[in-house]
Amino acid sequence: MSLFFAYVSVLFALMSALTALTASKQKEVANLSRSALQHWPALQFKAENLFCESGYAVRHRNFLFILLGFSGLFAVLAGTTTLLSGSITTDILPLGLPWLNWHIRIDPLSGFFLCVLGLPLMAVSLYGSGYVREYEHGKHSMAALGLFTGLFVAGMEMVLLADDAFIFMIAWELMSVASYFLVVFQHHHSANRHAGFLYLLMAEIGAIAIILAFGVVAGFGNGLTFTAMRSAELSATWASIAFILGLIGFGMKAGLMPLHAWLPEAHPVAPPHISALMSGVMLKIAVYGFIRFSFDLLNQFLWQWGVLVLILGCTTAVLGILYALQQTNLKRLLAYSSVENIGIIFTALGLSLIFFSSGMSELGTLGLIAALLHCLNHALFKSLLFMVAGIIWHKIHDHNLENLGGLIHRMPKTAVFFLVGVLSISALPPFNGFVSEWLIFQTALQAGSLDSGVLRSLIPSASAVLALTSALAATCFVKFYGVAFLGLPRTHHAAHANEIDHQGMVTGPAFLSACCLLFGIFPTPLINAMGNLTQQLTGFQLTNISSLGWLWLTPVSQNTAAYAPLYVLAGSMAVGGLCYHFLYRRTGLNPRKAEPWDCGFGGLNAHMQYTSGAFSMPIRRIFQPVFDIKESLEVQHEGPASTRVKSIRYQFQAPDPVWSKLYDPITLAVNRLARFAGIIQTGNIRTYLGYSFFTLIFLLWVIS
Amino acid sequence: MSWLLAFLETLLFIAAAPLLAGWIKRVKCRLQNRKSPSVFQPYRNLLKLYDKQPILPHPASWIFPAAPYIVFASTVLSAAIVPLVAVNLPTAHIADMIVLVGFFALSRTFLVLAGMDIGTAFGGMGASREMTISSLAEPSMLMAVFTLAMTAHTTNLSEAINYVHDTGLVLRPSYVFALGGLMMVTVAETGRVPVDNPATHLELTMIHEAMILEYSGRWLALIEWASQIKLMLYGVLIANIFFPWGIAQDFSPASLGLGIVMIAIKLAILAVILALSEVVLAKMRIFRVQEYLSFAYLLSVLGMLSHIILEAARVYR
Amino acid sequence: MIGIYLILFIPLVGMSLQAFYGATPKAAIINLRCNILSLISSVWLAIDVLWNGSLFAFDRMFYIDSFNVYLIALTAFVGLTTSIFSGPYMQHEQDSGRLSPKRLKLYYSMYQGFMLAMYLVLTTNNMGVMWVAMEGATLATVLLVSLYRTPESVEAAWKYFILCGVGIAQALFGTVLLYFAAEQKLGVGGDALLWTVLHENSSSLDPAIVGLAFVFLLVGYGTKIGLVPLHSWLPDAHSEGPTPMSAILSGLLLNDALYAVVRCKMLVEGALNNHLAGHLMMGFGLLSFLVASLLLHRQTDIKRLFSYSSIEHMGLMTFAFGVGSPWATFAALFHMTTHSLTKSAIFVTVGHASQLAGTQRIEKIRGLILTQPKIGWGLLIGTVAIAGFPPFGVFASEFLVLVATMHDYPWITPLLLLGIGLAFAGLFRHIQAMVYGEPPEGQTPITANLWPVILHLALVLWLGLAIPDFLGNWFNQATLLISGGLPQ
Amino acid sequence: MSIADLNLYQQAILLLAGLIALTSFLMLGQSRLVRLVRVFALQGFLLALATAMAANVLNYPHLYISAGLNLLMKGILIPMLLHRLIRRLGLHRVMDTIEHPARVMMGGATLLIFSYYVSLPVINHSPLFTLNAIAVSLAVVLLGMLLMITRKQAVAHVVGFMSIENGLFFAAVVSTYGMPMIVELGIAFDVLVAAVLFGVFFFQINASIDSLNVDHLSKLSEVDK
Repeated sequence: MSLFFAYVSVLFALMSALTALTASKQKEVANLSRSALQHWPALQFKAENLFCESGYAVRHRNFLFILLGFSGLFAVLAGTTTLLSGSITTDILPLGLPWLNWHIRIDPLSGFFLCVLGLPLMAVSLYGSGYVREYEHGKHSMAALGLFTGLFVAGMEMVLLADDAFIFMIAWELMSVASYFLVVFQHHHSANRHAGFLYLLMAEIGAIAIILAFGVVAGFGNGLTFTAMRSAELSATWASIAFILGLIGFGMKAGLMPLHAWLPEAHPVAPPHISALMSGVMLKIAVYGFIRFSFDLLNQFLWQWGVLVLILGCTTAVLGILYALQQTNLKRLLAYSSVENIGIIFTALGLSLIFFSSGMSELGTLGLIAALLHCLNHALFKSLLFMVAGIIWHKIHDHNLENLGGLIHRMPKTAVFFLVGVLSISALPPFNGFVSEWLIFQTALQAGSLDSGVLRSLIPSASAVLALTSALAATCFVKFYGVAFLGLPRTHHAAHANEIDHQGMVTGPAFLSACCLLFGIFPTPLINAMGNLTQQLTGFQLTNISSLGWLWLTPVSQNTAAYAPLYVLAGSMAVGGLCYHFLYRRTGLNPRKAEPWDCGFGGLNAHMQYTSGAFSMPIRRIFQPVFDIKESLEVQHEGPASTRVKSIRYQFQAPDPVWSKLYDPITLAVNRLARFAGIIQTGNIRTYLGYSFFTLIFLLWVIS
Repeated sequence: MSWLLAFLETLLFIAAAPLLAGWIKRVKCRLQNRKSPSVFQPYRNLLKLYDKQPILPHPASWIFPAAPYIVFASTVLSAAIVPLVAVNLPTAHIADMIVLVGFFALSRTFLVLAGMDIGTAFGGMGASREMTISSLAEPSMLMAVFTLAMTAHTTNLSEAINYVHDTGLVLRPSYVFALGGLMMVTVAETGRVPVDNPATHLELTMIHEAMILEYSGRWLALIEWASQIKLMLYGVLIANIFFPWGIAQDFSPASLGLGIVMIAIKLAILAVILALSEVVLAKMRIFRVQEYLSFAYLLSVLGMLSHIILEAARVYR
Repeated sequence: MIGIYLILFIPLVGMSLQAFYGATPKAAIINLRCNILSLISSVWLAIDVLWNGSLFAFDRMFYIDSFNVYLIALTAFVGLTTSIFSGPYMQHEQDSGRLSPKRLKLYYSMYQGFMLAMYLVLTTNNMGVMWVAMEGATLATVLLVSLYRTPESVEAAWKYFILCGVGIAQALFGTVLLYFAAEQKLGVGGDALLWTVLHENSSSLDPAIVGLAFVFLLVGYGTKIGLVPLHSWLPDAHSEGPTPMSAILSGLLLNDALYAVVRCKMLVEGALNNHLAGHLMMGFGLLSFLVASLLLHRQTDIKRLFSYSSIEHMGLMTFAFGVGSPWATFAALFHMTTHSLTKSAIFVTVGHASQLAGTQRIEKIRGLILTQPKIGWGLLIGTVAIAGFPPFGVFASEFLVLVATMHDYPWITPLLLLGIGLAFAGLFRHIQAMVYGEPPEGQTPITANLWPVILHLALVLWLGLAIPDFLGNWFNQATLLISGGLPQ
Repeated sequence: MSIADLNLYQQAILLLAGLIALTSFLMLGQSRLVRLVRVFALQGFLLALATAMAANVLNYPHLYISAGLNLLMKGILIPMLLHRLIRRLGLHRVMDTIEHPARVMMGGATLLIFSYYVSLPVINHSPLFTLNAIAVSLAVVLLGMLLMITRKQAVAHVVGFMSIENGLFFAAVVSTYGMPMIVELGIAFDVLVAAVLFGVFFFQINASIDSLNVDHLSKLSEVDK
């Protein structure tokens, strides 16, 4: 049943891709429908005004996104039915190599990630049709945008359904190529082209690493299907080689620290509804790949793997958020925060690997559930944040944080959605971000029961780094919200922005904000639903997760830790309501509008506010060695002996140091190597004859 | 019945907070041989502010008037969770220490947003410094919680207190370090002297005050009250976790009475220590706070390591 | 049986017809019809082989088995689609004054001569005749390379002629040695050079002589494949010759040379018990794969760029045949098909792109997608396909080669990883600059018939997603023949 | 199998093999094109003679045809063609001196020894007495290639190419009883077409760089552009 839903969702995505091709072909479609429907005049009449000239573009665009929405809906349906029933259905499609047809399988793990894919996809489909109007009169073809969006979604869904290495890789790279074309959609900017090239190059190298990882496991198993791979017995060294290759491949796609350089380049340049999908969902597909490979296919765990993943996760998290803090471009900030959240997810996975390797499967399962929950939460609030960034661009056409300000007065609805997004990503209690981060801390806190002293000291320091990350995340997003939405508008555009008129662009973010709040308040039913997943994947189920009733969350046991989100919300609402009632009713004094006090200075203007650079200056000073900051101050003097200062211009850049330490040296080495190899093509025929002659002599010498 | 008792305890908690602030003020003035205002002066300030008409600055959005209520609500809720007089109250199961840190983060976030809402330089400066200090303080806070969780095998406050109470007076080096770390973090979080001067309005030095510069009337009262509750919260945390003796284990009136008396004495002693430190130390430059907090972090890490090396006594299998 | 004669007879007739009507506009149509007829006869031949297995003809002078039948069909198909493309292309070249009618006649007659030589190489059973056909193919194409009479094209043609001449001479020496080794065992008589005879009793041949012969054959035909130390003629010949010719040269002639080497390897495999032949081919293949992918970064001429990409892919195929396991062999056979389809499609778009931009220099070709979307997207998707991205066919073969090498020679896989990454980077950094961006002013779309490109890419896409079963069991039979085992 | 107990004809063939190797060496040293073509014609003539002798010794009639064909092609037709071309292009006075002839000669000698060393396993396996001539034929091929590498004139390259063909033909005659007829004809036809094409190319090269010096033909180079 669930496999049927999954197939329908993939078909909807492909249909939306194909119908996109008819974007600019209104006349052909019209007379095609006219000729096809002669016998049914009623239908013909209906088709006539459907495909008539005027509203064709708008209807076509909405139809595309409705198809995508249905694809998301069916994905969620497929996911929930598999999760709840815990059933595993497999199928073989007659495509692929003669002896290796496509094996399809849907199990609770892929079901869960289908939900992670479906929810944001539904929101994006509502939002997208509104936003895409912006590209209507641009010079880039809408057909390409629609086609590759459909392929991108279909690719992601097929990755989740793949059950052998061949179809997995096809779907995986279809996803990469389709998203490459979306990143390079507005290819008249050179930044887009550069980002696209880097993105596809790293996707290619990552994919090859994954193929090699599958190759190792398939080498010991007796085939390329996942079932054959599961039965492969690998020696510890070969399993570690496969694991490291898998970590490189999937880590590159997810954005782990040294291999993340493409993410802050590619996400900002893609259209916002696409970067919402890329950031929210595609990174989770990479996490799904990693979990499928290391938890499902390699059926052995070594603690060294867990420590490696833990350290990588922590460094990614803390460096990701530190770089996010220094960004002034909205979408680059969100892209870096995706790197940070991926770091958090991999930290949780590292913890669970450590626990599994030392035999404590109960805690390992808790760590895994924490990681999966954080995947879902991040997919929700990151898509929400990207969509709001898209709205800001749509209204103000400016991504620079320094030029915004005071948007809350002119865009109240967007401000509320963004506030919900900010509160959930900063992991504050009533929202979903807090639940998953709290679970990760609970897993870390159980480190005491490990027996190796090294791990028992490593895990607390890692979780201290995590605490620092979540605090810095709160700083970063409070700065984002404060500078963008509060205070006085810093530019003319910001001053004259107006609220979103398109219905879809409001319902999309609203749906996601509701999901964030809902999963924040009722996490226990969600975790119970994941019971089948962990039972099937690791053989364990969190039994006493709801020992105090479904309103409470007690991960390990009743008295180690408990959290009742509903009580928290109800309590704070009650106290707030009581205070408001007593204070307001009793005095009856409603507030008087006046000039802000500002210690008596008065005469406020927008330039006196704290800019985003100023806000993050203390952090930049404290964590100085981590960045390579380029600051420049130009002061123009004038007047006698140039004493008076005419204008001061302060320039500040925080490039990602990974470029100067890792990527530039590699490109330099490749160019030097290529120049060295170029020498053999001298152009002189006698040297070429010499090559052939000496090869012959050398081979003859080798032979005899 | 236990729910009623929990409610009453929370009310007691809220009511006693200004008293603690007044008591600290009195001890400080006495140390600086100044004549101190009466211990109940904070109550009078709050009452006076309630009757004043609040001023709403022009550029403020809905966040400005809503922030005080959210800050006050989350602080009151965290007060409900921390066991003041008795343990095993039903509210103690609503959340554990990490959720407590989450509440503090929630209230701090809304305070910062309110500070930036007006668009004045001071609001932004206060917000930026507050967030920086709190993000540096959080790792050491969590490390202290970690040390506790490792020994008591729980992060639930009342369970931890029960554990420490039942094992009697055991001199644990990890607890000593954790206590030191927690005290330094308390000073940073509640904005006391070495990190931030609560009393001053000198533009360049204030952090907490800068954010609530624009508040007036009942909003200012709520925020002042919330910060006093927060100060008392930290005091109660330190007192009950590290010195839980005398806390009521059951709900009999006798043990409750003893509990109240013991907690009052402990808080008074802590207030004297805090006042002493405020009088002796001067406010540090903002970029010296980072060494201060890294020292706090070092203490907590030492606490955790000493637990693993010295106390765990786990023999290698 | 008749299919073989037909497939050889039609190009012969075509060549003679073109000799008379070559200059007239009818020449393109004749060329098209000849290719259609040869495609039909090759399909007929294929069905013939499909039903009753491999067959002989003309007292065992010609021999068709599962290995070369699909290559013949592929040659005929690519020959047809390229002739569709070359009609308007050559017309455009003639109108723009770069070609005189007399040279057009030479072009069309040599086109059919070239097809004849390739069919002969594929169908013949006699190693000597195979050598003669290969030499014939070189002679036919050498005049085509210098068609435009520019100094560069003359220089390229001269180098192509001398280098391939010397290379092929070494192959003749190898054939002589092979014939000598066979004659010792099988006695005097015409059939000592027949491949089938040699293959049956290859185990009884004297290993020393056969090893020596294989070295000469590998160096000889290796020059024609373009393996690295011997590759220098290939970029010049491809970039200076007319585009249809380089499409066929790149798509088909390299395959035939590799076909010849694999035929020799099958003989040698029987004679020598050690893996000498396989290791030699792996060495050459890997060297050319890495060096070519490095050289991609330095190219400034678009056709030279894709000729290096051909060298790189031929290197990968030689390496795969060298590995010799069923998976690798299946992958190499499959790669031959998909590579020729994709590469000829790319050369068609490259031809139109250079006509559109008026030059072959990469930095002067800009904004293709915006001026003529069909050409721009064709080139982009072709490059994505050749770079080895699924769902196109090239990915499937690269996937199998990687898995096979990881299974047999795991320490080589990092080199393969490096090579594929370098090749992709080298190719894409040029293509991306050409396809995207603002078009230079005055760039007007040209009349381009892109049906061959769409047809080829659709075929490669279909092959990538699902290999049809008749093609699938051809590959399996050929793999069984070459590597002695079925991939499972 | 010493030379003494071979009959007269067989000794003659081995002598001719030695002479052919000598002609290859001579060609290496020539600096004038006209004399180079004459030595090549001599080599062709000697080759035809050796083939005829072999046909007589192995009493294998169809070798006579290929000997005649070879004489016609390599002995007369191609040298005449080359002479006419040299005179038409006015190259008969051009001096194509080699930079250091001594080193080239030493190279030639080592090549001869190397080819003998390589073809050792082939020789001591077979009864056919003419087999040790294989080493000579391999040497002729390698010397032909060396000639092409060391010379700058395109005509010299053609002569080198043709002498490689001679070496191959000699190998075929010596090691086997001559290639099957169809292959012989094919090879002869290819060599003829190649010769004609060389002529065509000479004129094209002369038209494009108005000299036949090969070093001027290096526009298509990619070195550190």
